[in-house]
Amino acid sequence: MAVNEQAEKVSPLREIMETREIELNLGPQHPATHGVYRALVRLDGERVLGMESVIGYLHRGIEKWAEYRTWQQATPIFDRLDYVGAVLNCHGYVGAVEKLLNVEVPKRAQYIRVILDELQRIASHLVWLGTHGLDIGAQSVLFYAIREREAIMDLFEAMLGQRLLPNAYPIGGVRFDFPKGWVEVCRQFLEIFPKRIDEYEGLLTGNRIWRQRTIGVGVISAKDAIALSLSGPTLRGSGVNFDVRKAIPYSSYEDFDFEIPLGQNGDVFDRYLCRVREMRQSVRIIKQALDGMPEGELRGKVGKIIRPPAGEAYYTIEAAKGQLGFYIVSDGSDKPFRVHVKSPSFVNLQGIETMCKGNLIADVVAVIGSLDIVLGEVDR
Amino acid sequence: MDFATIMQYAGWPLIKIVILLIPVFTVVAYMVWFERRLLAFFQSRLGPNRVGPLGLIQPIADGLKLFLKEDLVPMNSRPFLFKIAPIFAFFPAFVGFAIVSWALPWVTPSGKVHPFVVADVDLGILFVLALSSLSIFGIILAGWSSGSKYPLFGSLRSASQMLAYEVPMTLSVVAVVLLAGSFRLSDIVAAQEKLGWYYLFPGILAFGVYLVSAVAESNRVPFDLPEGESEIIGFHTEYSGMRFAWYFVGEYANVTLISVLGTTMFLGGYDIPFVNDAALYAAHPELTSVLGVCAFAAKAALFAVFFIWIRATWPRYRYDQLLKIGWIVLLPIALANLVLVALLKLWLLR
Amino acid sequence: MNAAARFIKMVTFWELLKGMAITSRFVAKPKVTELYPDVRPVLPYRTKGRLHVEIETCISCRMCEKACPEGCIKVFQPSKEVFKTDKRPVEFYISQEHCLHCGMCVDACPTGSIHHSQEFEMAIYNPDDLLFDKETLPYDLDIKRFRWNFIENVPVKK
Amino acid sequence: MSDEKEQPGSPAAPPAEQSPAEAQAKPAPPKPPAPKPAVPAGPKKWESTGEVAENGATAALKAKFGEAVAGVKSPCKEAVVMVPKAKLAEILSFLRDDAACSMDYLSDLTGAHFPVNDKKFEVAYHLYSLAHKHSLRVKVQLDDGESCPTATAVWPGADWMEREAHDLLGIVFEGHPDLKVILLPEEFEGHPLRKEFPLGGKQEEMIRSNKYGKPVYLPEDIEEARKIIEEHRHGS
Repeated sequence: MAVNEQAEKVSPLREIMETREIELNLGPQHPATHGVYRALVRLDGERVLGMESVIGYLHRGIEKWAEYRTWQQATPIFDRLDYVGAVLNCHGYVGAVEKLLNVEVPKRAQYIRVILDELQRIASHLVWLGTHGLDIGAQSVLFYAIREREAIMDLFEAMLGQRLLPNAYPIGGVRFDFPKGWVEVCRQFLEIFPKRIDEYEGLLTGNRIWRQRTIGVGVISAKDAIALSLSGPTLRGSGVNFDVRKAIPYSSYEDFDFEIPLGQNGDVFDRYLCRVREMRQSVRIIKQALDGMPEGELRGKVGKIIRPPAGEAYYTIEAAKGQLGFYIVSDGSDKPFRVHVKSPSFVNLQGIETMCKGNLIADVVAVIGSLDIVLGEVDR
Repeated sequence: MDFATIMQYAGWPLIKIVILLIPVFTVVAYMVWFERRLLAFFQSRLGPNRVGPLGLIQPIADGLKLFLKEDLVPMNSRPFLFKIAPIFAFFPAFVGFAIVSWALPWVTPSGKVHPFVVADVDLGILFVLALSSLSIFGIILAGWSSGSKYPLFGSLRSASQMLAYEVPMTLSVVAVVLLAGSFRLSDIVAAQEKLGWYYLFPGILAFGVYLVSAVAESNRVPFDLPEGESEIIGFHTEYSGMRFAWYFVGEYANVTLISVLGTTMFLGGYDIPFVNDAALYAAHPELTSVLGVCAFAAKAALFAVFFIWIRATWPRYRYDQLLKIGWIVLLPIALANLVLVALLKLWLLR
Repeated sequence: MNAAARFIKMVTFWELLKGMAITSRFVAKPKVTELYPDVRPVLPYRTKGRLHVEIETCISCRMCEKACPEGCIKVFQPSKEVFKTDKRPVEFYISQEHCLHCGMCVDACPTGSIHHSQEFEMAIYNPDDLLFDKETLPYDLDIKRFRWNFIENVPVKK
Repeated sequence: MSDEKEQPGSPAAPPAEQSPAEAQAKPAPPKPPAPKPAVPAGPKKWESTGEVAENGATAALKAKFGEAVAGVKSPCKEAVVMVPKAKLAEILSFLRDDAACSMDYLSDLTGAHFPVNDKKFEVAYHLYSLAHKHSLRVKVQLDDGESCPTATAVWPGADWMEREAHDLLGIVFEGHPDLKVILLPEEFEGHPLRKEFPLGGKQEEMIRSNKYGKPVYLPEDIEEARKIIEEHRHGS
């Protein structure tokens, strides 16, 4: 494990005054832990000497649960993994089953999936932005972000019937086409949204307090980030160009022209910038998908009962938090034999110790916010 | 002792105190409502709007709810200190209002002068500064006696924060005292009127320093570290019910007091802008007093709006950065400003 | 020049004031708060609310029961003799308590008898009231009905 | 009345659902290729179907380790290799360091329990190369009670993933710095993702809770079901 040099920096007063370390229990009920995450922090005054993560408070046994359902029945439960990015989870599972079945998803369905995925990514990043801002004390960003997220949730409700956990895709395609007028409302939103991002950035990016709180805090080097298997904006904030949408294209992502924002220093500020810029790229992708929407079928040829061939498949997508992977094992029956979720939040949370060592207790809060963890996904 | 003496030394002050406390309590309670409402407006929301018209009964409902809540005393705490700690946070903020001069004195037809102030102390400002230092005890005691780590962190942060910001604040006040030549608040207002300028302009640096330290003193964003609700929950983590309410009310009383003092020192207090007060006072003394109080309230409300505005906008500083700003930025500025103001006083405003 | 501009911006708190200008923009604008119980939300047609079953068209095929991931639907078929002429179920239970509102049953239904309504206020005092049977499942015909499988284009709110 | 399986109303109903116990004892997949006649009757082994896929990494592995590395069939053309446990650590560090492989990114690490196989556990490493953009799944088979060498020395990110596999499947990773529970409570007994671990509640029947929060199961018989429903209606 890479050790931060700062961790060795102990206050010189300690030797003279014989001070003691404090062990502070951050969580599981703590406003900044974004759920029921618990961190045992060892402190020298306010400086973090080390920390240990305790997770599992929200473990619901989703993987076991899925083994007792048929392949289709298992879809809605994976929405509950990352409950602020439900559509993406659904895409991950459904994509894995399709990969195992060798089903070709129609092009139009793929495009619709891209649009909904990117909308969900924006929604997820908005929740992150609001809560991260609130952690560092900027209140208004939360409400502005939630306001825009509501617009996306309304779009979901009109399209999929539910706002938060819509059970978006069936195996083989998408359920419905856009309702009448949906595309116009979506385009309207896409017009307004970049201006809203400018507002958030006006409140945060240039703000000297925000910069002082985030620049140089929670640094993780590219080498450490790769070694710790971090993914998503947390990895890209350190300057590693790895985005599943580009690296292992799925669902027609190769058709779209977009950039992957990269950071340089791997600190909280870079991760913040990565995500904010990613939202702009998502808008770009949705616009291209709406413009180039092909005609055609919505669902591939999938029977009412699915019996994939015995074997395994590992399918990864770029979820809002990072690389979301589904490792599914089939024994040829109509039920999954084993479903394993590689959840980005779980893996990203490993990096927190490296990031927090040597920083102050207030920085722990900033780092947790910048990792964008959702405990439903961490604990599964 | 005859009745008149008793009235002079005990009766009138008590009546004045009661007359003062009722509006001050109301203002403090509605300060909460005002803050929540305005904050919501900044954030594109409506804020409390269900209890009564425009949510105006909300403070009463909140107070009632807190009053009816169970008073919890944690097992690890020092019960006696834990119980009396809120008093230290609550009283200094209210006592400070005693020296504030609210309007020009009211002269009765019989020729008796009634100043609009409970106690027109010579060293009024020093008295307030001393009191505001006292309120730190409430926080330290709360943190220490709670027997829990989060309140301890909160109170330790608060103590060093108070230390760091008390000094620049005092220095900025000294600049005003230097300009006015008196510690008495009514004298400061009178001096500003005489000068024809509010001290905002000659003392712009002092005003800036006062503003920043006032925000820090009243533990508000961006310096709300003792509470810092998303990192350490604050020195009042373990408090509930009425004892929590005392801290809450004390905090808002503090904000009100700081706004009021800032108004007096930098915005001319009860001086009505763009009007020759002395001439108006000679013609209509009652009208001038009423208008003066209104002007005072309006100016103080400006302060309050500013506090809420920055709360809506800015993130929170970190502990070490806050101390750095206090000692490295504000203190030198306040000292330099003192020299500047002294020179100004010597050459220009003699 | 650049450094000077940056210095001026630093001393005048430029970016902090810019942030304050952004927040002040919203004070006079219309608010986004929805005054829910007073102002009813306009739900789109696809809203997945409480499940409703049209018992008259149901053919008791039990597809919904098989599709349900939570097993919260239970259909009782009539006896063989009756089934030849009358395919309607004898009993139809839905436990809304466990419903995920995922829409799998609606997907599976061959006749479109089971579908979501727009009823979303299901908070009740007695959990038993969330068990719906043949009498309580059919909706009031006044409620605007919607069936996923058959409606292609529906208007969106806004 | 209770026998619904023969009713014409259920056209596409799947064949009789297997209870968890049955599924575990007899997962017998209806595979199109007929099993070898030499295999004696009994529970069939789990085996992947499809064809063996190759990429740069598997080629380099085969060149270095030869026979020890066996390609595994995959229905969706993923590059999968099965390696012996003894050589796992060596192969993993080779995969990371070799220029042709350069598998510097451990995407996922997990296991699966196959109660019918000879070797009951499989651990799968999903590797990805950021430089060459190819991925590979490395699998290793373990017996019940056998431990697996840790990958934390190669990829520190394997730390929590191995703890999770240990927690849920009971696979012991030898040399792991801190192999303790991560998702489950500390006093939890058993490993939930093993096939013999039961899932609470019956899934085939309607579940609802009575007012005490306990699940109530509806039987197939309608009269009994009605009685239970009535009882709970009026009982509350």
